[in-house]
Amino acid sequence: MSIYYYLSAFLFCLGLIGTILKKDLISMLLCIELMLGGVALLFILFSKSTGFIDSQLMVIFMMIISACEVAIGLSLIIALYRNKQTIYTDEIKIITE
Amino acid sequence: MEFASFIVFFVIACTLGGVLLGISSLLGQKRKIVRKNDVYESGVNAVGSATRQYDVKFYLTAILFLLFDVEIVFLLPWAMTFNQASNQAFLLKGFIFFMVILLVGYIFVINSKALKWDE
Amino acid sequence: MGVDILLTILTVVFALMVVFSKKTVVSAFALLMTLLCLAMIYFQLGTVFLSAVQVLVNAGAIAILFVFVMMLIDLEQFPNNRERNKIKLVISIFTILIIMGVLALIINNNIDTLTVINLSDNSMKALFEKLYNTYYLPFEMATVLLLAAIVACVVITNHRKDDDSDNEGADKGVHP
Amino acid sequence: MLESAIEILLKTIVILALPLGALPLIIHVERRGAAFMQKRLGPNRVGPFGLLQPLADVAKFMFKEEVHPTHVKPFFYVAAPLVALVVAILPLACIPIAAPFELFGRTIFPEVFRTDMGIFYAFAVSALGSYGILLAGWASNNKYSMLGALRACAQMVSYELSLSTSVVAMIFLYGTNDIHQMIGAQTGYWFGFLPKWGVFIQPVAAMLFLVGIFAESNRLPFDLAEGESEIVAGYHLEYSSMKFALFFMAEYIHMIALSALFIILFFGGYALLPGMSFLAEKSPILLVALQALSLITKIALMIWFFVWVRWTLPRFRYDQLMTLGWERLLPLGIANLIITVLFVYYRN
Repeated sequence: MSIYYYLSAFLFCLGLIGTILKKDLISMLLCIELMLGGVALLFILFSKSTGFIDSQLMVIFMMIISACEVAIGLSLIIALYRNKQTIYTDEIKIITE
Repeated sequence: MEFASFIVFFVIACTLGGVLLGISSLLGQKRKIVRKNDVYESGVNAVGSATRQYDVKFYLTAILFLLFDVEIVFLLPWAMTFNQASNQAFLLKGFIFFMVILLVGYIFVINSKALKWDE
Repeated sequence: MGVDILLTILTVVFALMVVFSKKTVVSAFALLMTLLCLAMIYFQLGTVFLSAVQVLVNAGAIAILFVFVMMLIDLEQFPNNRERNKIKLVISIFTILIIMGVLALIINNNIDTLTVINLSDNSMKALFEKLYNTYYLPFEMATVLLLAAIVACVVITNHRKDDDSDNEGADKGVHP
Repeated sequence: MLESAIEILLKTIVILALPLGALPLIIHVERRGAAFMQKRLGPNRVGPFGLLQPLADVAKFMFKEEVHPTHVKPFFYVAAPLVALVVAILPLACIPIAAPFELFGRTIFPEVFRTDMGIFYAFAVSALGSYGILLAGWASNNKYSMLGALRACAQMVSYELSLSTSVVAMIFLYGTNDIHQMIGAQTGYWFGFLPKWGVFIQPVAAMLFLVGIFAESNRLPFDLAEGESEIVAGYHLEYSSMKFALFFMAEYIHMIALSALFIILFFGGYALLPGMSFLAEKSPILLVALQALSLITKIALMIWFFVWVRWTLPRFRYDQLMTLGWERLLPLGIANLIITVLFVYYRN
C-alpha cells in the first residue's frame, strides 16, 4: 500500500521532467497528464488513509479540469500547426501574426 | 475479492486471445510471396503514405464528445442520489442550472456548424 | 501485497515509455496504459466509482483525443527526440531531486500514521451527497468551465479559411 | 480461501464459455437468417442443417496463412486484435445470469465480480472498444484502414453520448446503479399481465439505447467503418487468418454484451419470462436455471433482431449518420431526461 505513495511522487516527477525537456507540444501535454495522474493517486491515498472523503471529490474536479485543459491545449496545437506547420516550442517565436 | 475476480477474469481473457493467435501462427501455412505483403490499395500500386492529414472534423467530434461526456458522467451520480435525497428541491435547481449550461453549449455547437459533414 | 508491486511496476514502465519513447504515438498509447493501470489501482483501493470515471473520461476520451491529433498532424516529420538543452536538463534534474527529497522526508515521517481506513459501503452515497450539496457551487462552476472549453475549442478549431491552400491533401472522409 | 478461488475460477469459465460457445451458433443463425430473408438456402451441407459449418470455418481460420505485411507497425499490428477481443469480453464480467442463490451454504452471486457500480463499470469498459479499432487502423498503415478506423471511432463516440443519456434516465428512475436491484425493480407485473419492464416506462430511452448499440457494435445500418463500396473493409483490411477472426469475434461478443446491458436496463434482465413463474416455485435450483434460461432467451431474441435489421435497412451515408447522432438523438435524449426528472419531481 505504501508503495503507491512513492509511485505517485515518481509519476509527478517524471511528468515534470518530461514537460521541461520535451520540445514538441503534444509530448508536453502527455507529460502534464502524467503529473495529473500522480496527483490524483495521491488524493485518493490520502482520502483512504485519513477517512476524509472530500479529497476523492478533488479527484473528480481534477478530471473535469484536465479534460478542459487537454481539449483546449490540443485545439491550440491544431490551430498552431495550421498556421505555422510546426509543433516545436522553440520554433514558435511569436503567437500573433 | 472483487479485485481478485477482476484480475483473474482479465488474465484469462488475455490468455484466450493469445492462445488463439498462437494457434493460428503455429498451424497456419507459411509462404513467402513478396507481392502479398504490399499495401492493399484496390490492386494498384500504393500512392503516398497512410499518415497524411485527415479532416479536422474527426478531431472536433472527439473533442466535443470528451466535453459532453464529462458532463453526462457527472449526471450519473446525481441520478443515483436524487431519489433518496432529502433536499430534492435543491438538487433539482442544481440539475436545471446544469442542464441550461449544457444546452447553451449544445446550441452553440449546432449553430457553429462544427459538426456539419455535408458541405 | 504482490498485486501492489506488480501494478506499480507496470505503471512505472508505461510512464517511462511515455517520457522516453521515440515516437509520439507510442507515447500516447503508453499514456493510455498508464491511465488504465492507475484505474486498476483505484479499483484495488476500493474507489470503484473513481476508477470507472478514470477509464471513461481519462483513458476513454482524453487518450482518444491524443491519438486523433496524432493522426491529424503528420508526426513522421516531428520526432520528439530533438537535441536537448543542457542547462534545462541540469535544472530539471535538480528540481526533481529536491522534490523527491522533500516527498521522501514527508512520507518516511508519516508512513506509520498512514494506515488504511476502510470506508463504509455507503461511502459512495456520502460522496455524491457531498458533491451535490457542500460542493454545489464548485460543481456548477466546473460545468461553466466545460461550457467555456466547448466554445473555445469550436472557435479555435473550426474557423474556415477562404483559401484552401493549407488544407491541401485533407481528406474529407465523406462519400461525395 | 480455496473455496473462493474455485468459485472465482468457475464463474469466470462459465461467463466466458457461454458467449464464446454461442458464437458459432450466432454466426450460423446470421448466415441462415440472411439466406432466409433473401430466399436462398444458406450453408446447409456440413452436418445437419449446416450446423457444423461454423466449426469448419474455425478450423479453416486456424490453418489459413497469416499474411504479415511489411509496411505495418509490427507490435501494434499484432496487439490490435487482442485488444479488441479483450475489451469486448471485459463488460461481460459484471452481467449476472441469475439472482444470487445459496449453494453449499455459500451465497453465490452469478457474475464474475459484484460491485454496486455494475452498469457504470460496463459502460466505462465498453467505451474502450474504439481502441482496438483505432490501433488496427493506425498499425495497418493503409489509407483505407486509417479512414475506416477514424470513421468508426467518430461514430462510436457520437452515439455513446445519446446512449449515456438514456442510461442516466434509467438510473434516475431505478435510483440505483446495482444490477440486481435494477432487475429486482423490474420483477412482477402491472395489472397482472404486463411485465414491469423498463421499456414500458421509458420507451424513448429504450429506442435511444437500441440505436446506440447498433452504432457501438458497428452493425448495419451503422457499419460505415467497413463500408465495402468506399473503403473496402475498413480497419481490418490488412488482417488475415486468426487475427481477422479475433476482430470478428470481438464484434459479436461486443454485440452480446451490449444486448445483455440493454436487456438488464429495459427488459428485466434475468427476471422470468411471463408464464414461467409457476414452474419456478418447485425448487430454488430450478429457479436459477429458469432465470438463466430467460436471460439467454432474451439475448437470443436480441441477436435475431440484429440479424433482421441487418438484412432490412440499407447503410447510412456518413453525414446522415453524424446528423442523426448529434442533431436528432442527443437532443432527444436530453429532452427525455429533463422531462423524466421533472415528471418524477412533481409527482412526489
